[in-house]
Amino acid sequence: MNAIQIKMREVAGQLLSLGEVDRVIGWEKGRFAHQSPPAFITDETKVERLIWDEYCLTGTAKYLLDDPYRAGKTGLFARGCDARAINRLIQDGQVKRENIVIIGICCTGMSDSVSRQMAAKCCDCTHPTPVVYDLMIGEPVKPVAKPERFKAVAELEQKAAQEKSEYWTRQFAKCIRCYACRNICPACNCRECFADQYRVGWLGKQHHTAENQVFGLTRAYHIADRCIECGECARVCPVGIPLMELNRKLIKDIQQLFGDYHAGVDSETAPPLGRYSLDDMEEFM
Amino acid sequence: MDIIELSAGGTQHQVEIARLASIAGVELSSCYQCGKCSAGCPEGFAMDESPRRIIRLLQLGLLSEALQARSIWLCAACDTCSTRCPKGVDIAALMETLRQEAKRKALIRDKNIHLFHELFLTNVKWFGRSPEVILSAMYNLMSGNLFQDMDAAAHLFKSGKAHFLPRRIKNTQAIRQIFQRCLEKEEPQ
Amino acid sequence: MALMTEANWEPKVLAFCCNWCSYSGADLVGLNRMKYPENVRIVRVPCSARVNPQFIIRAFQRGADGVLVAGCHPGDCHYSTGNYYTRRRFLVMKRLLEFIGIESQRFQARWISGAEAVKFRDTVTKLCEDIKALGPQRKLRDQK
Amino acid sequence: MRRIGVFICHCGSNIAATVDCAKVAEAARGFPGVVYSADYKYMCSEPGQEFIKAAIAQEDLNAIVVASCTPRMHELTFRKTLANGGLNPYLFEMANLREQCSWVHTDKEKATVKAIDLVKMAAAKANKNEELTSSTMPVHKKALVIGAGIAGMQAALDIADAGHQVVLVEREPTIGGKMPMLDKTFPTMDCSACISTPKMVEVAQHPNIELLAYAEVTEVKGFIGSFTVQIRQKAKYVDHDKCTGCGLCETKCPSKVPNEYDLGLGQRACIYKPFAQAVPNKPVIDPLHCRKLVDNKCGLCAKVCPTGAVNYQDAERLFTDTFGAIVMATGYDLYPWEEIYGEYGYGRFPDVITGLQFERMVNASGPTGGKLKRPSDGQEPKSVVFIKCVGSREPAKAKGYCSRACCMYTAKHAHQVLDKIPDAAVYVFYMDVRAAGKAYDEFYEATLKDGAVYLRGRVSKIYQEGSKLIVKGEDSLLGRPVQVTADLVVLATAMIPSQGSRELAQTVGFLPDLDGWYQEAHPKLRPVETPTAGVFLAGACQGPKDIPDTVAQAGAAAAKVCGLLSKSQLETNPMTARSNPAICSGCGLCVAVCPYKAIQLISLADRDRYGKRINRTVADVNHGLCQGCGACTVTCRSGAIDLQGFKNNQILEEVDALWR
Amino acid sequence: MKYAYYPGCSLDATGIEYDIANKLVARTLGIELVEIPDWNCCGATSAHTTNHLLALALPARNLAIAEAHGFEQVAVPCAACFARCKKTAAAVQASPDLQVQISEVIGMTYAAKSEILSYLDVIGKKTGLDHIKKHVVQPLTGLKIAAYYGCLLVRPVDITQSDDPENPMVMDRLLQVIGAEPIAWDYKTECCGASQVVPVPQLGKKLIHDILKNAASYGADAIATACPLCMLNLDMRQKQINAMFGTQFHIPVFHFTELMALSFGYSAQDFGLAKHFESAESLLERMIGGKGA
Repeated sequence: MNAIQIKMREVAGQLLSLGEVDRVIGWEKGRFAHQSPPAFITDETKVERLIWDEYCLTGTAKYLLDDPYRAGKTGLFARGCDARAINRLIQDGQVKRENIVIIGICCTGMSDSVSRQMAAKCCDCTHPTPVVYDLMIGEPVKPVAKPERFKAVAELEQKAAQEKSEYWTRQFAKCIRCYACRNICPACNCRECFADQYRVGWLGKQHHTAENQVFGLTRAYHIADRCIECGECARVCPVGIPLMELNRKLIKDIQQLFGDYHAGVDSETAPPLGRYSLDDMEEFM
Repeated sequence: MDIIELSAGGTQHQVEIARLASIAGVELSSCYQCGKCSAGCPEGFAMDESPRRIIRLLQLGLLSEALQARSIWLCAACDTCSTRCPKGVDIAALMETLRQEAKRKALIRDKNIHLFHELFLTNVKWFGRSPEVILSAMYNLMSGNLFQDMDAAAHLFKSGKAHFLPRRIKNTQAIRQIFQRCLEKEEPQ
Repeated sequence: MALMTEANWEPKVLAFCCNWCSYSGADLVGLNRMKYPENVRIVRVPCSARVNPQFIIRAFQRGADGVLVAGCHPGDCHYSTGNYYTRRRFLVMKRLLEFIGIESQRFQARWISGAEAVKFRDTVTKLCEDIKALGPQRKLRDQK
Repeated sequence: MRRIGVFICHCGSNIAATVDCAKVAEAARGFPGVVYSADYKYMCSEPGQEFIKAAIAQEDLNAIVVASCTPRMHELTFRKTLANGGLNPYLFEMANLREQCSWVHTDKEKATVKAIDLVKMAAAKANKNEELTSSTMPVHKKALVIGAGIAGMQAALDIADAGHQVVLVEREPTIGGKMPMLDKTFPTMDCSACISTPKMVEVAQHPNIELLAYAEVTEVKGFIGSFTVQIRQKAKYVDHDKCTGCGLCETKCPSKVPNEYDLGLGQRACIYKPFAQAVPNKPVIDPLHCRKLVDNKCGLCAKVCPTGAVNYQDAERLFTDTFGAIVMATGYDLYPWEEIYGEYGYGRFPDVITGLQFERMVNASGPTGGKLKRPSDGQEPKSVVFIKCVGSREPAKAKGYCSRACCMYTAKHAHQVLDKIPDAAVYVFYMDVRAAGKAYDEFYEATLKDGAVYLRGRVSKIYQEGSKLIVKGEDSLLGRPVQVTADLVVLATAMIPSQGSRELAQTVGFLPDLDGWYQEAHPKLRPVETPTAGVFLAGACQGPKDIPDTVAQAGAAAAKVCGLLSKSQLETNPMTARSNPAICSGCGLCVAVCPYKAIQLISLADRDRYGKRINRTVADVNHGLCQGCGACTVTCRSGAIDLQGFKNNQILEEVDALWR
Repeated sequence: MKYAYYPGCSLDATGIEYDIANKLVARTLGIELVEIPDWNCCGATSAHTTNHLLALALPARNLAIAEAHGFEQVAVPCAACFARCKKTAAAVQASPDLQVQISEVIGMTYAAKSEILSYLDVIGKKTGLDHIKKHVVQPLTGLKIAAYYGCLLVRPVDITQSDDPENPMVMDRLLQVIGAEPIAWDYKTECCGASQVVPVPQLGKKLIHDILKNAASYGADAIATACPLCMLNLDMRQKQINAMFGTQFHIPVFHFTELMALSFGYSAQDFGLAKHFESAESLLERMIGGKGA
């Protein structure tokens, strides 16, 4: 029973018993040892279900959208990525800061449920300590610059057009359009996703590589300047499409083109594609 | 002055004129005959056809008149006209191209100028350099004005500005090769 | 459409032109009777900021061999700030398209004012020539 | 069910010459939704429009596609036709077969294939077009005229006479512009001051005109019907209410500086009126040279001023007002020939002057009291050379266009020299004499009769020899180089847009052309309007012209403004953005990109998925402010906000149609 | 700074004093001039009058030799050679297949990489005026000089990269630095006819007469040139022109480097002032107290 887990239960119990919040979202042990799915606890007596181990991989923030107009506050256990996700939802007007009690946890990285090694998304994590919280468990750590996380993107960029095309065609050929990537992504908070709309002409419903690619590219472009690099989309993709490579390509370009911007680190600065500067780089003269 | 029949056989010249104009990099139609080139030409006063009229002749397809004008020989290639032309027409390049074409067609309108340049090049071909004394001596001899610039000869030799013996370069073979390769493409019509 | 054999294949290039500048620049090309290849199809939009980068992905997927997005010069936009957003959006989308393997010449964005007929003609002509050289665009295409 | 009628226009032979219209019409019959197609010689003509109305009735059409010229030309015409035919004017689409197909291609077979594609695109969009109705927006019955030269004054007077309020802004201390600087005007040689100063006074006294001299427009927001404009009036340091214009201060001011109005030929004090008949006829203080303002000495003018009007602490004033229409009348400047004409001496020779400097000298109220003098030694010139097209018709290093007025004013100058100095010799180096106005050529003939020697050829070089100027040219009619020894050389320099006009265009929100002249909406059909609705052009700001054309254009612009201001409501463009609350998640990203601040988030009463009553935020578009640019539609990921008339599905249909 | 030095045929004969003065000034200012070994004639007017390719090939050989010896910059004192070398370099840079053709014709590879500068540019632009000012020992105060550039140094502008085709100031600024008084006259860039005066003497001499007349009308004590052929025409033919036009011109003509040598304190004997036709003794006597004579 590690210290964080004890603290989690204690805090959750207090919050629930005092009626500060009427539900708490954390993690609990799943059926298998390598599974710690999210836990939704409303009764202070059930706080023992809360656990903190190396498999608390799932993001907690997006579950706030299940019932956005719910009365009462929600206690949310938030690691570094979840805190940025909360900022994302606040900035997109989907949740109100005052409805959440954020219990920050200084995360030290989770393990991949298959390889049992440090999960890819955690190796690349730059903000392990939550950037927004009401109370904090664990020792805060300064954000870490990790330029090597763009290495895969840089390598792919050098390849010839034909090679790049084959690579992505092969990846998107696997896509089964389960939309897990969209469902888990905190930046994907539209009421009705373009992929679900009928006869607008964005996307064919046919399930073949070309339409898959249009879906993948369109979604990547939608979250280009809002992706918080939580890495969940790539993790949850049942067929293992390297979606984070697409997102990182866009993030790298946006940082190079419009200056250093980390989505979700604060809820004030607007995403770069929603604003402009008179001396933006000029390539179209 | 006989009437110029513009439509007769004009086209044949047009093709030839277009070729010459493209060698000189000149768009004949952009010249609106403003005369600024003729006005500024240092040799203009001595020309039978001012630079503007040479272009006018070409615009109207009168290639032979242009090639027989003395102007294209008098042109000193000083580029005043091309620099000042309001339409950016490179008249100097056109004059040069016409002069080369006239030489090719053996239309020598000024014997002395032709003679001077031929002698100059012959010297360069053999010595690799241009020996000024030999050049002026040969020119005076062959042009018939034996005593031209003789007044300056004494001082030139006394002050060492002239010497009889021509300075020859070592690799004259390379120079002859250049002449041979450049002029062999040249089949005089 | 007649079956296009490789030899007489004619590319089809889509051009999104903003109504105030590049569309009227295209008209001016016509007014001056200048010529450019027949492969271009122009879609009129009120402002280059109306062109959603998703239209480009969609165009390539439906069969476009090349796409041009043309707008007013920054500072001249009829809606004052429209093309500032266009510039950012297509600086990013241009790189994304190259990243997934679409040759860089196939997608062009250009600022063309209502008076720059020559620039419009030259941009479009060069675009068609480049694409003729590249051959048909088969990436992102439905696997028919 | 969509029943589309497709009409292919021949446009005489403009389209039919390179596009097989019958074949296109025939192919159009096969497009989805098309139930009728035909081709006709002139769709935009009266019979053409009747043809459409008849087809609507007979074939029960509910959408129309016209494949003809650019929609920028006749979209409005055909929309009216649909309205007259009982159809909503927005169930309509055009295919541009002329400017973007027949005129730009030569191969008929390929052009026809392209034409079919263009019609297929238009039909696909027409399939999705929806009925739209325009609403109205208010028109502020007030006009702003920028620039108070003859163009601005005339426009302001005409608008004011029609009963509308006008604000006339002029950045110089006096109105009048270039015209009062001149001595005589062609072709009637009546005195320029006599016909311009009365107009200046009329403007100053007109009840409907508020004159803001010494002021500049700094910011323009909004659009036709309601432009909110900020005007900055520079500090005058003289209270024009107290000042009686007695001019005592001007006589006492010790520091003299070159008078810009006299183009360096005359001097003025630091508290000055540019010229005697200036309007407003009260001085301003030049802050850069006045000793009091620069290093706090002197102060003589304040001492002598009988009404105590001088105020050294005066500050600039800001005005803000709302206008229904704006007229640009910013005029022209002369090309800075000294910067590029090395062959004429780069301005080193004092006796080489411009036409305006000549005008200032021969002007009775000018620095030389109407006497023509050589700036170098003040002598009366006996031999005067005029050179035309200096900087004009010269794409290599200056301007490619013809400046239109120089042929006539140079003929006038020649006439004036021969008139004032009987034994003078006058030479005019020219390339052409363009005297196309009424009584213009007769005027030129008269100048020839006076004895002006016209030499056909451009001058290649001017140089000094002793006190004379040697002018080298060629008389290309004779074909011989010629040379003139001149006492005075007057250059007819090119006209260029007035300084700062490009920045002003960006402030007001329309485009200059490549040379910087203001771009008219259509050179033939809409010469006094700009593509930006509500902004009109008058005078030389639109391109070089002389006074008769300028006054005519000013009247035309005024007529257009009166047409606009006579309405109290303006039909708005219905093609604005509209947000669908069902899809909108209230993220607010669209609010930030709207240039007109037309979108705000509002609270919407709704029920959540469990049926509970809730209030959620959604975007809402103010159709009065929205100008239909569509920037918001791209920031909206879910496509909740869409642009009517250019909806996502409509544009995507056009894209798909090409490869269906 | 190290330059490949291409003297040209004139500096080997009628322009010998120009060559001497150039080297003297170079030594004083610490500029290293290395003569291009076995250089050949650039063909001047005669080549480009006869054949386009020949006119490019002759200068190309010299430039190719300079490039082979690793020179990045070539100093060319004669205006005619300068113009021909510049045209060749520009033509070769503009078209790769001409580069191949020229290399074939001259039997060496010529890549047109090195920068070609007139000697006036080397001194007036590259060396810097304050560096020159340091060496001025005996400023030529009071000497009113007409700086004559001729045509090939300044036109065509895009080839010669001259500062101004109508009113260049490089030499004027140089003359100011060495204490002289350059005058603003009008025939700065009018052509002197160059070799034209040999086959068509009346025409050539008219041109030279006009230049002298304009300089005289501005009260020039002397004329400075930066081209051996202009020097020859203006200096050697003043007597012929006085005879032909009945004028009394006796205007000493200098190479600009000779004036610089004087200002650096050298005396006339140290360089070829005595070789001039129009003697400058009386002028120098008056100006700098006989030290220079």
